[in-house]
Amino acid sequence: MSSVARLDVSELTAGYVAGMPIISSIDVTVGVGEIVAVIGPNGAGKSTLLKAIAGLCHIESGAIHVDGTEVTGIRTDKLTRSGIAFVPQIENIFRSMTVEQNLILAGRRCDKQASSHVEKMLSLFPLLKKTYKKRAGELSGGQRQFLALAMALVAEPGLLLLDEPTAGLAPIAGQEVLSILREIANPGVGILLVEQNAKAALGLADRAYVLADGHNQHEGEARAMLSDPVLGEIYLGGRRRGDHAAKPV
Amino acid sequence: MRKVNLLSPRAALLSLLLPAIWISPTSTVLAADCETKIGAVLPTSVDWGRPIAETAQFAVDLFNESGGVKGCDIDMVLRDSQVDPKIGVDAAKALVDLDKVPLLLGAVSSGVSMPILTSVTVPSGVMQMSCCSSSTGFTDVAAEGKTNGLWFRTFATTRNQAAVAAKLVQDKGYKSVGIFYKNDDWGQDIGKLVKADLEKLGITVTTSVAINDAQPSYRAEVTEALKTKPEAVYMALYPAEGISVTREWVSLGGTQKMVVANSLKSDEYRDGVGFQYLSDVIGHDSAPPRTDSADSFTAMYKEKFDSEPNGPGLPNIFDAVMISLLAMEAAPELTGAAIAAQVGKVTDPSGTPVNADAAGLKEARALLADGKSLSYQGATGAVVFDANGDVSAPAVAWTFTEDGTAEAAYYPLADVDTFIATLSK
Amino acid sequence: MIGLISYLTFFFTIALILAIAVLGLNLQWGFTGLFNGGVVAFFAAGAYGLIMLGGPARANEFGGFDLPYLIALAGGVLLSGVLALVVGLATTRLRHDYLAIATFGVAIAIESVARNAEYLTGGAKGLRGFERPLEAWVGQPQLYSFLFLCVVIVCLVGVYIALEKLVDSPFGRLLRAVRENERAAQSLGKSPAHIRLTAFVIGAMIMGLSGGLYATFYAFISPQDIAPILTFQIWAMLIVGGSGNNRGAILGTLVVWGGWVGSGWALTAFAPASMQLYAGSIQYILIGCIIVFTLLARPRGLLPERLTTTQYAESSVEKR
Amino acid sequence: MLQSLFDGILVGSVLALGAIGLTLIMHILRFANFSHAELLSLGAYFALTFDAVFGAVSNVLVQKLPWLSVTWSLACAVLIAMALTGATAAIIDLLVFRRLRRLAGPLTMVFASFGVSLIVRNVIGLVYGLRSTHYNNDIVFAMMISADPLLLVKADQIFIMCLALVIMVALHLVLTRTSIGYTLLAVSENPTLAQVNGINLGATVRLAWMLGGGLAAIAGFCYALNNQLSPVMGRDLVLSLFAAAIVGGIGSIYGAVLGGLIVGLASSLALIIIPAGYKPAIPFLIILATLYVRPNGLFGQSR
Repeated sequence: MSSVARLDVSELTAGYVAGMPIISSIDVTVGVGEIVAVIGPNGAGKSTLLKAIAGLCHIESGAIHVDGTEVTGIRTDKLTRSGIAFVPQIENIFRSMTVEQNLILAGRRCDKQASSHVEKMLSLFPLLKKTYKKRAGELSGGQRQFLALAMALVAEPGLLLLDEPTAGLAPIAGQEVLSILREIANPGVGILLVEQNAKAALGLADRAYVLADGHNQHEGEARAMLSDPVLGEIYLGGRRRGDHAAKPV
Repeated sequence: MRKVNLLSPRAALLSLLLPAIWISPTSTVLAADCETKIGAVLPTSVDWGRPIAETAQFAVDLFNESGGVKGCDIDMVLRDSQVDPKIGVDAAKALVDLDKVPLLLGAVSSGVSMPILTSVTVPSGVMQMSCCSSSTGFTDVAAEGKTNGLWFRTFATTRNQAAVAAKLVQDKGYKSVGIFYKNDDWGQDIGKLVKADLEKLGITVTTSVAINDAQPSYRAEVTEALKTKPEAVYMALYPAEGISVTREWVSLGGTQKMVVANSLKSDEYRDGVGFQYLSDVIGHDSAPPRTDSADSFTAMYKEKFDSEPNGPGLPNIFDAVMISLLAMEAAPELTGAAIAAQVGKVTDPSGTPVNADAAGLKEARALLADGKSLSYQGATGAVVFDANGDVSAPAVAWTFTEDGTAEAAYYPLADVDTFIATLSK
Repeated sequence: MIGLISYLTFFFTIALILAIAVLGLNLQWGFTGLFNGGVVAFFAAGAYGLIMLGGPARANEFGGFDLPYLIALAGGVLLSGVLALVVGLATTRLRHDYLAIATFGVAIAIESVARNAEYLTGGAKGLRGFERPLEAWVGQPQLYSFLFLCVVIVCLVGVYIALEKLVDSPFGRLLRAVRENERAAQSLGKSPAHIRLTAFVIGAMIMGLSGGLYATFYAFISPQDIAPILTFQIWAMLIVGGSGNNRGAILGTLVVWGGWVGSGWALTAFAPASMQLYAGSIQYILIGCIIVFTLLARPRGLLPERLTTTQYAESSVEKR
Repeated sequence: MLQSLFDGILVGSVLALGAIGLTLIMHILRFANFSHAELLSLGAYFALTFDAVFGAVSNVLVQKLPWLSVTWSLACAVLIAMALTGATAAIIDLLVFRRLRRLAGPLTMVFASFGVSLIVRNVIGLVYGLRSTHYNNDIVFAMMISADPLLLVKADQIFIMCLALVIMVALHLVLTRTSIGYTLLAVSENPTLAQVNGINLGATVRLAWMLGGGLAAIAGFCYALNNQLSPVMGRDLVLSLFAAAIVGGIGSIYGAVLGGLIVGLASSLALIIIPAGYKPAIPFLIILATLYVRPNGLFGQSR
């Protein structure tokens, strides 16, 4: 890990309405080329954390640094033009536009010639080549997820924020999406990944954070967590219980 | 001629001054020591309504200059009716209850005047005089004895006007006529009457087209009428839609032979359509009196507004104000019933004729002080009300001129009545 | 003082009659999410229905059955309900803007009929000659106005209590379920179409009651009373007051109606005489400002619907 | 019949022109903006004012364009009016709608737009007076294309029809082929995702208002050229414009044009079968029928 992290979130308290934080005092770091997973029960504030980093939430206190530069409170569009990509969980593509239009629009974020990047994405996601002129709304779930990833990557971000990329996908498609992440993470892209499917996420990630009730609960090496009996029982085991069961961690 | 209509400095100033009203509430200050309030509910936010209100204020000012009512200046409290019955009735109610006016002028539309009459003025014993409400419903209400004699209107009944319209068509020798009428109570009424009268005269009515107001385009209506190829058209419209319909009609090659109702006797209509297309237009109206006062009234009006008193309801509102104020002067006390009781005295056909100018008003005061009755000679004629508060007036035919209108013929009341009698045979 | 009381009696009579219609709209929009752009159609059905059934016979015209007042009023309300049923069957499956314009069209059609079908509705001159119930018996006009206000208050309170009970009932929860998420409601085994239609008809009948009271008060109705501006006024009252909250609906009615007519009074009282001729236009500008500023200050209405804020905020962000 | 058909198309062209701007704003900003029609009035009056200014400045500009009743000064004035109306729309957004967009639902914005339209309409009435007026007081006579069946057409109207078509095609190309168009479409579909993709929301919204205002100005000018200017012209047009936009399907440019033509044709042909008094109801009955068959309009998509 290099000295300056891709992402450094410290003491972050944020929510949707001023005075009503959903997450409080969260600390998260993502190193260069590192894949970090955030897991936790429903309503733990995982998605809120990503949205807060992407500038879509009201930040009460704390700081966010990207590549050593403070970006706290910066407008989303400026953030995403300076090397952060965020893939929301749902509605992450423009359904009324074609695949081509989606990619060109996303590519406009970087000042460089967008078309060469689009070409690169097509080679990375050959599926999209076939559907290039189709409306994105007509794509299958897996294809949409690939398109969303391609849109995030087309501007060559240094940091990728993914909100449950496998949600709603068939298991095979979900596996495919996750395996592609490994490929793209190599060149130094930092990935912060929120996943409901904790087992798969931990299998892929380098490190992981466990969130519950808007707080940091646990942090560690992903592999170690996979074998942690307590965590295993709560998140990974067959005896998955309701959300409330997660509280006493 | 190109008409340049830049932002007028007065209006610009006015909009700048707007906020100032709220900082400094200044009530009206007039010359006389005392003030008597009367109420007016008129649609000042509507194109044809604002001139009516202007004329009402002009008549009040004229009356004040000549000495006011019982030595007190009249303060006309003016409210906008927004042509919405709810709003108009509320305004009337506030005027009657909060400003304690004994006399209410208005409204213009029958649909507003009627609920004001039944739910405000009659229950509160306030006299109501409308310039322009034409619905036959008022005659019915009065005939049922439900107005307590508090209701008057200076709008000559549509019956006479329709007959004169038919007579004009006949005199012009037109054999077939298309009718455009405004789709409101007045328009439906006069449209129907004119159609019936023309048919009795053996003149073909090729079509009778309702014109709804506030439509984006009247092209379809005009086309429909055009198809029936009438020799002439009769228009019972207000200036706003009248201009649209006429321009559309003329541009599609429709005949420029037109007979129009008194509502189109307006500068707005003449300027809006363009005089060059209106040379073959003849209109009907209730007649001004055959006296000098008519000229002096017109002259006064011209001096004040730089235009002739042409426009729907302008002479009518002028007379409504003047007759009401004279009745107030004559009344022993300022209650609605007392004032209403004097209306007959100031419009007595056998009384001394007085004109509606400064000298005339002075003379009127003297005569009233002596307990004599007057025959008010106003802008719409020697107005006489019947038991139901309705007026019949003699009629004129008029034409447009370069800068106004000119009288073409005069029809005394007796002639009109005879003509109507021949129609109903 | 007597004048002030007399005026306030009048003011509240009209305002509270309108408040009844606003409550009806609140059931449709506030609780069920039906964007009814034709409020005035159902108001008109109630008003015309009442006078046609309860008024005296007119020569060569339909109607004028001279029925007892309460039967005539109920007939008007029923007419609104039937109209709503017919309109609702055709339109309630439409969403928002589309439903609004479709119902608006119905209102325009009704106004056209009122204006043109003289045989049925008296045409542009309107319908008159309706005897107000017990007026002759009471005699004194001021007292009658006051008693009439009491009747309106009783109607308003009755409608208010009935609606509060309704929205707290299981059916009320279904309404909100339909509003928030049609599919969820469907999964509960209820037909959203049926629920929407029921709410639409009940709301329209409440508007019909409002129209009936209005026509009773003036003993007159004409096409001018059912211009589209009334739909706008009633909507503005609901939005300013806070949709989804019945008390907000009533408060909104008083605020908007008070502002609407109060601005006219204030102009005559405070504006200089030279400006009186322009007062009509200025009054409209003031009304516009009142609406805009109230909404800017309280975007969810004066008394918003009682929802937990987090839910609202989250769902609204999610929706974007 | 032929004449009615043509009338419908020509009247419909003006409606189409106005509906394009309306549908764009409704689509991108996601609320039914009732004050859009007042932007038509505003644009028409701006053109009137600058026409007088240019006319006074230069004699050359008073010449008429070939065939049309439009002078060069008026044509220039329209361009300025488009810019000014667009700017006014953006300013109104800044003052009113921007705050509501953040804090309230679309219905609140609809009623705020009602309030705004009351203000704009009556300010115009105060400044310019309530009377109607014309760019040119001379009546343009229709040319007789054919005597039997009768067919009369004005050159101005043909021009307006062509203008509507040109604007329709141009706008469609901009939206589907240029990155500015993608930006507008993206914001209309999903503002958050648009921001995530580096789109400046504020700037795009301003752009949408400029575009909508400009289109409104040109539509207002065309209407006034054919009919008249009056402070209430927007009020008279607003329902037909909404009808056109909704029949076509909100957000569809082609739909708006088709919707405009349908509404124009409907109110023109309707008089053949029903009395003119019922005419105001016709466009809406057409809408009812259309929505009964296609609940999202002809070209609309469900959201």
